[in-house]
Amino acid sequence: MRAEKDVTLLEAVRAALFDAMEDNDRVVLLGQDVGRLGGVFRATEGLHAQFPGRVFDTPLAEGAIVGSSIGLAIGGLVPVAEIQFLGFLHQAFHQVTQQLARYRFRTRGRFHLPVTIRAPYGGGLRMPEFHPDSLESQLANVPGLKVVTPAFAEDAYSLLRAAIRDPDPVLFLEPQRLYRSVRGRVPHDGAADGDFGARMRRDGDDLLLVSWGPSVHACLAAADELEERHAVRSAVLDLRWLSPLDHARLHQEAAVRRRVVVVHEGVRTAGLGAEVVASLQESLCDTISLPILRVTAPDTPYPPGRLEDAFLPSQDKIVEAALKVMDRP
Amino acid sequence: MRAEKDVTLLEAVRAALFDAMEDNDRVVLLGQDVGRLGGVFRATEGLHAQFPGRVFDTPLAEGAIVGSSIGLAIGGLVPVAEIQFLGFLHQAFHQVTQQLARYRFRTRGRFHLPVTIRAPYGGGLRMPEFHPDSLESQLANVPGLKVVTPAFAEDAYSLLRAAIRDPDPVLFLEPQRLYRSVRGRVPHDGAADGDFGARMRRDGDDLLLVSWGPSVHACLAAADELEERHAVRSAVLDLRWLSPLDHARLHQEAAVRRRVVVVHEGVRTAGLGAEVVASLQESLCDTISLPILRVTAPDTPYPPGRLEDAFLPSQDKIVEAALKVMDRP
Amino acid sequence: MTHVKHVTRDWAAEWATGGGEPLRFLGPDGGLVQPDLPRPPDDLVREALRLMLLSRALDEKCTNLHRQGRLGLYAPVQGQEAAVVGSHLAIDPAVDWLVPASREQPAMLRHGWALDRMLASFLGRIDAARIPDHVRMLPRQQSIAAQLPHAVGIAWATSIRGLDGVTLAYCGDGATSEGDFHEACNLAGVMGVPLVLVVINNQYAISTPVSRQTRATRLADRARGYGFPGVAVDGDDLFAMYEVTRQAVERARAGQGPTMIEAVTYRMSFHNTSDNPSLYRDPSEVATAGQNDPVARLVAYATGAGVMRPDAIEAVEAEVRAEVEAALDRALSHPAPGPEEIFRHVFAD
Amino acid sequence: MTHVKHVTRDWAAEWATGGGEPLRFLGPDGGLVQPDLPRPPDDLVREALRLMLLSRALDEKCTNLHRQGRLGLYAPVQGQEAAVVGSHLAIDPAVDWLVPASREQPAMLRHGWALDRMLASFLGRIDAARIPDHVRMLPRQQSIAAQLPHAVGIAWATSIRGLDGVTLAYCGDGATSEGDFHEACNLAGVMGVPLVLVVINNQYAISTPVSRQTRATRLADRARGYGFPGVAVDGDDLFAMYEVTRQAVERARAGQGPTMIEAVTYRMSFHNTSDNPSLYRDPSEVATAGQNDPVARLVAYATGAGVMRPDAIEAVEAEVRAEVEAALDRALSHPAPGPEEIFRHVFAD
Ligand SMILES: Cc1ncc(C[n+]2csc(CCOP(=O)(O)OP(=O)(O)O)c2C)c(N)n1
Ligand SMILES: Cc1ncc(C[n+]2csc(CCOP(=O)(O)OP(=O)(O)O)c2C)c(N)n1
Ligand SMILES: [Mg+2]
Ligand SMILES: [Mg+2]
Repeated sequence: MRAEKDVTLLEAVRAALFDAMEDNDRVVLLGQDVGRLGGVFRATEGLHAQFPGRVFDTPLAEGAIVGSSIGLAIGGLVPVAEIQFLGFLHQAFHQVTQQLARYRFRTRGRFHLPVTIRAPYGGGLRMPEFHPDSLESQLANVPGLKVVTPAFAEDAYSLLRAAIRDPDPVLFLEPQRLYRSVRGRVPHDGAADGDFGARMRRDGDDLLLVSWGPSVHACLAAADELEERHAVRSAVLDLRWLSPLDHARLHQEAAVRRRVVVVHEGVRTAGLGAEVVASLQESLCDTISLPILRVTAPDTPYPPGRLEDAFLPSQDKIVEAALKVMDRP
Repeated sequence: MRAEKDVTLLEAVRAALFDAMEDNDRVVLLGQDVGRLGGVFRATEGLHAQFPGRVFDTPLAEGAIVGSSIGLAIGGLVPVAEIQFLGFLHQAFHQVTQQLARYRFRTRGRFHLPVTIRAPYGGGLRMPEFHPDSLESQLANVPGLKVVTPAFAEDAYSLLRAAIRDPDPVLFLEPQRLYRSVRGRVPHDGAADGDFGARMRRDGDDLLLVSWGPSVHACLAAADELEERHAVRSAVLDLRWLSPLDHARLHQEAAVRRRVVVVHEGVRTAGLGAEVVASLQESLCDTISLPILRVTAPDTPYPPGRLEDAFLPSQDKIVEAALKVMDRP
Repeated sequence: MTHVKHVTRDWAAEWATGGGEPLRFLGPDGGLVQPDLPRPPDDLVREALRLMLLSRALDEKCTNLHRQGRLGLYAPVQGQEAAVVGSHLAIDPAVDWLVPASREQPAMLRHGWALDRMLASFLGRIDAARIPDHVRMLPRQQSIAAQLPHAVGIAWATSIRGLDGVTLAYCGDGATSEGDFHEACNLAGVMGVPLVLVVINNQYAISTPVSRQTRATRLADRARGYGFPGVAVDGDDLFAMYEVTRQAVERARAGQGPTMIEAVTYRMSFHNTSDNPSLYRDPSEVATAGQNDPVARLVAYATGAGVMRPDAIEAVEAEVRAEVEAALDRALSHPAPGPEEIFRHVFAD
Repeated sequence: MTHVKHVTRDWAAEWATGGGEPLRFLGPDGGLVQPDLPRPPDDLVREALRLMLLSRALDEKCTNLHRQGRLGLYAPVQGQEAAVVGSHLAIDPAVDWLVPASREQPAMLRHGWALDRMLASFLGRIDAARIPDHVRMLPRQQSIAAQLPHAVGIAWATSIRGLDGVTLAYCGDGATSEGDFHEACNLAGVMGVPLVLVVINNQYAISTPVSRQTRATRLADRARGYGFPGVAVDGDDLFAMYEVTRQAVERARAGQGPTMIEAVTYRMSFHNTSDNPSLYRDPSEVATAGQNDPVARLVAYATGAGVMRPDAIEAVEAEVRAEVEAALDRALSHPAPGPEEIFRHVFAD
């Protein structure tokens, strides 16, 4: 897999897992149906046969998946666990917040947990309840966890490699809608540099769209429309690491463009967009144009698939918000 | 208990439970050690004997406490469940977020859940890990839940009565540090009006301190210091209902004073303070003075008791932030 | 409600002292294998067979609709009809509660959810799909095992309020690994609630065989650890499922607490319409399991015992197909929800 | 590491076929009640008694320090010393892992956590309390049952890596109701990991008696539902605890998977220093249980069987008291953490 290759985001995830397992024989995979089936999305396809004794189908118990990953790490392994859908991480939330996030702190560094938890999330596939939920804000509210989400195949590879190499627990959130719809080139070398921090995805002087995961693509589409139809040139910043946040880059890019819209699929209230706003106004209130607007899901439960288009932050809603902030001084 | 009485916040909780049970024989209590012991803080003391067959000690299983409360409500009762400490709500988080919050939506109103979950929370008592955790931001990120927290004995009574009467699920967060340290008069009539929305706790023209739960008292102390030592007159707004937020009142009070500081015990990143900031700058950026500052716990796990003073938002830190915003135009 | 005391053998107790083999009354060839049992009522056979055939017709229709892109994910009942129908026939929808997992369509229909409403739910017509107020049934649950503490709560409420109903809850073999399963069972035992829990052990949780789900020999053995009876039953045997559930319901009604019934059966089809079981199971295994087809077994009994002639059965098959078509028409005539629906029913108005 | 095969009776198997009474070797009066057993090694008795007396001295000291406002909440071991010490003596701290709950002080001490470090932890000297790198032990767990999946993971890692260690984990009777308990046990069974789980059934979870915690007759019955052996033992009987654990450890080392041991004992004191048990339990119950005091029982054996004379035991008591005092001095000399500590060890630097 080391040759540079044109792959889907899903294949990039698989390549990262393969390379990580090849590089470090302490890396093991576990989760529901990750073995013979290769996962419900086939993210782990083939790995069970390629790495005998290192890929484990677990019972249907998220708490045990996260909890035993903690033990596996303490026992000297580097577990990469899959939660079949991020919504079901709540079944294991006590293990995540009370245990995974706190072992280093609690033991003053005696135990640290190089655990990666992978989970598909996000809407657009007409999935039943829970399957499309975006929980990143709740996770970012938990000190001791890192949270990262790729929007491109390249990042799926390099960020997952970085997550697995990280000595601390990382939640790796995979936008399921992008699994097969975005393609990219997997970097030649797994140890790609620059795996941390936010990334600019599109340049533009008038306005900064801040987003992550699946909504980055809605922002890119909105930016095109804004340029073509409204002559507004928007930059798109992909935060990637949601915790810890790359405040420095965020502030830097926002200061240059002055106008900011934040976009995310999670619900509005206490969503991570609020943190982005709070951070920006705190450091840059004399520089940037306010208000910063948020385009988010409304404060309702994720609706049945048929209605999700009304729920998700669409290109239209982003354009509307962008035009509103463009009207400001 | 109907006579107006001078009571502690803890006694006000107990009085509300007593009166609710007396008024409605569908109200039942359940939780760990709530029966014969009367709860680890004695909030339910006596109720087991006063209401035979309506107060239940459960096994040590938070998921089952929340999950069976859902069933009890569907079966026609009005359950008031205690989670021994809010931190342990994460053991039941899947039942809270996926189930309790969504039954009405999922069933298009066929089932609604008049469930109240009470839980002590907050620091200051030198408690072990988990016991003092503030999770309100995560709960406010869950559509379909209401979240409320009293800072005064009067509110403990009237808000708990309102929570139990509410046809939808309410998380009732009890600041444990205030259980025995604040006193007030329980209103004569349980059906006290005005149980919703935020409340002003102190008036002042220069500055608005926004807070809830235990930190309201830190704000009040800071406001006194600000007035006496710095001639800064601060108002203190106690949000009380954290979800849905009383945006109207918040905006109204902020607009008048222009300068705002938000204070909470939860950690900073993705804390509910960020939502307060985001909401205010969105509606009032031309009216109020920015930045709005946040005084919160830092992004670290709750430390051992000996160190909690360094972790909590103290009077000093609030005064410091207030003076900073007073320097702004 | 009648409290007829059926004097008969205590099957749960017999099973507990046996060798762990699931109880069986009706053999794969359609013959009764417990000779001292009274002949099952012919009406029961006819009602059961009709529901089982209806369930098959529904599976077929919904799978086709999914293939045509007209319906989302569908999880078929195929292979589990006797387990679901046999157990549900033992309760009374007028007083008892049904708490399904997500693959108990015939039970939900018999409980009072009209077929067009069920189809409306599969088609995303959420308001048309609303469970009517008088139907004592929870909706299907997408979160594995999460319905079980709800079931315990309902049963507990019944007993606190001194009402009559029994709660019949279902879950899968995979669900038994979740913390919710455990916490619910243990609470049910402590409170002695009128609950009958049917574990549909169809051998798989998606791709995970029950041998990797647990090292327990029989899931029914779990019940002992909660202090109530557990019994394993041949889930492809309508009569055993019915009779064992009936006894459990009787115990629950009499205030004797919960029972766990493990229905040992087989998921004959895919997990759901997005699944490809050939990736993880042998054709030979599927073929062997096919010989236990519960519908074929009951047909063999019905024809062999002279309850129904083959042409009568064919007539029922045609009837249920037509019923599904008619219900589908009605379901499609319900209005599709508009975007404003996402803001309704979050809280009371 | 030695793999001595002790040829002896299989106690777990014998218990499983018995009447459910906990296994007992040593009676309350200090006499052996299983006459065909070999005499327990005198060294074992001496080591155990010393640890048990040390644990008592520590309980006493910490309770006093709490009363004086010098130490936070303390949860005493009193009454459970034989269960904890007997089981822990069966593992080898050099290769085996210890996963405590929150009331296993003597096990943590024997495992290699120095007494002054433990006291430092009670006193909030968090850096001094750090578990040394070579000590294979988790810290105490404040979240009930949450340590159990960690224990399973550690044991599982040992077997994946082909290492030798066995993991000895503890939890309380209350902990057995949590989802974590269930999920951990089931996973341990499926993966066949080298785990010995000792459930310290001290009859209470704070105020909740085990009869309201579960309707199961014996918690050890749960193991069958996970496919591995379970056995109930008189937890006040050092010899039975030691021997049954030793066998379980041997099975685990031989790759034969987990064992669950229920130690039936009694929490003689309060839940912790903020608890008032007189609100929820009868003095008569406590008095009866006091007759089972495991320390008194072992003292009776030791003096009766001529292992130690009463004055030798008194000397040990004086010794352990002095040891606690000395350790306390050292603990207090460790620096108290400064406020900057709250920012350290959140992530790797
Ligand atoms: C809590 C949770 N975890 C994972 C899933 C994904 N999932 C859906 S069905 C299923 C398998 C269920 O197996 P079982 O309980 O045996 O029921 P069956 O599908 O066989 O009827 C899984 C893992 C889920 N829906 N909920
Ligand atoms: C998950 C969780 N829920 C509740 C508590 C509060 N709590 C602390 S100790 C305890 C009782 C524990 O009982 P048991 O497991 O029998 O252990 P014991 O105290 O008897 O040693 C409870 C409920 C907790 N610490 N963790
Ligand atoms: Mg199954
Ligand atoms: Mg206990």
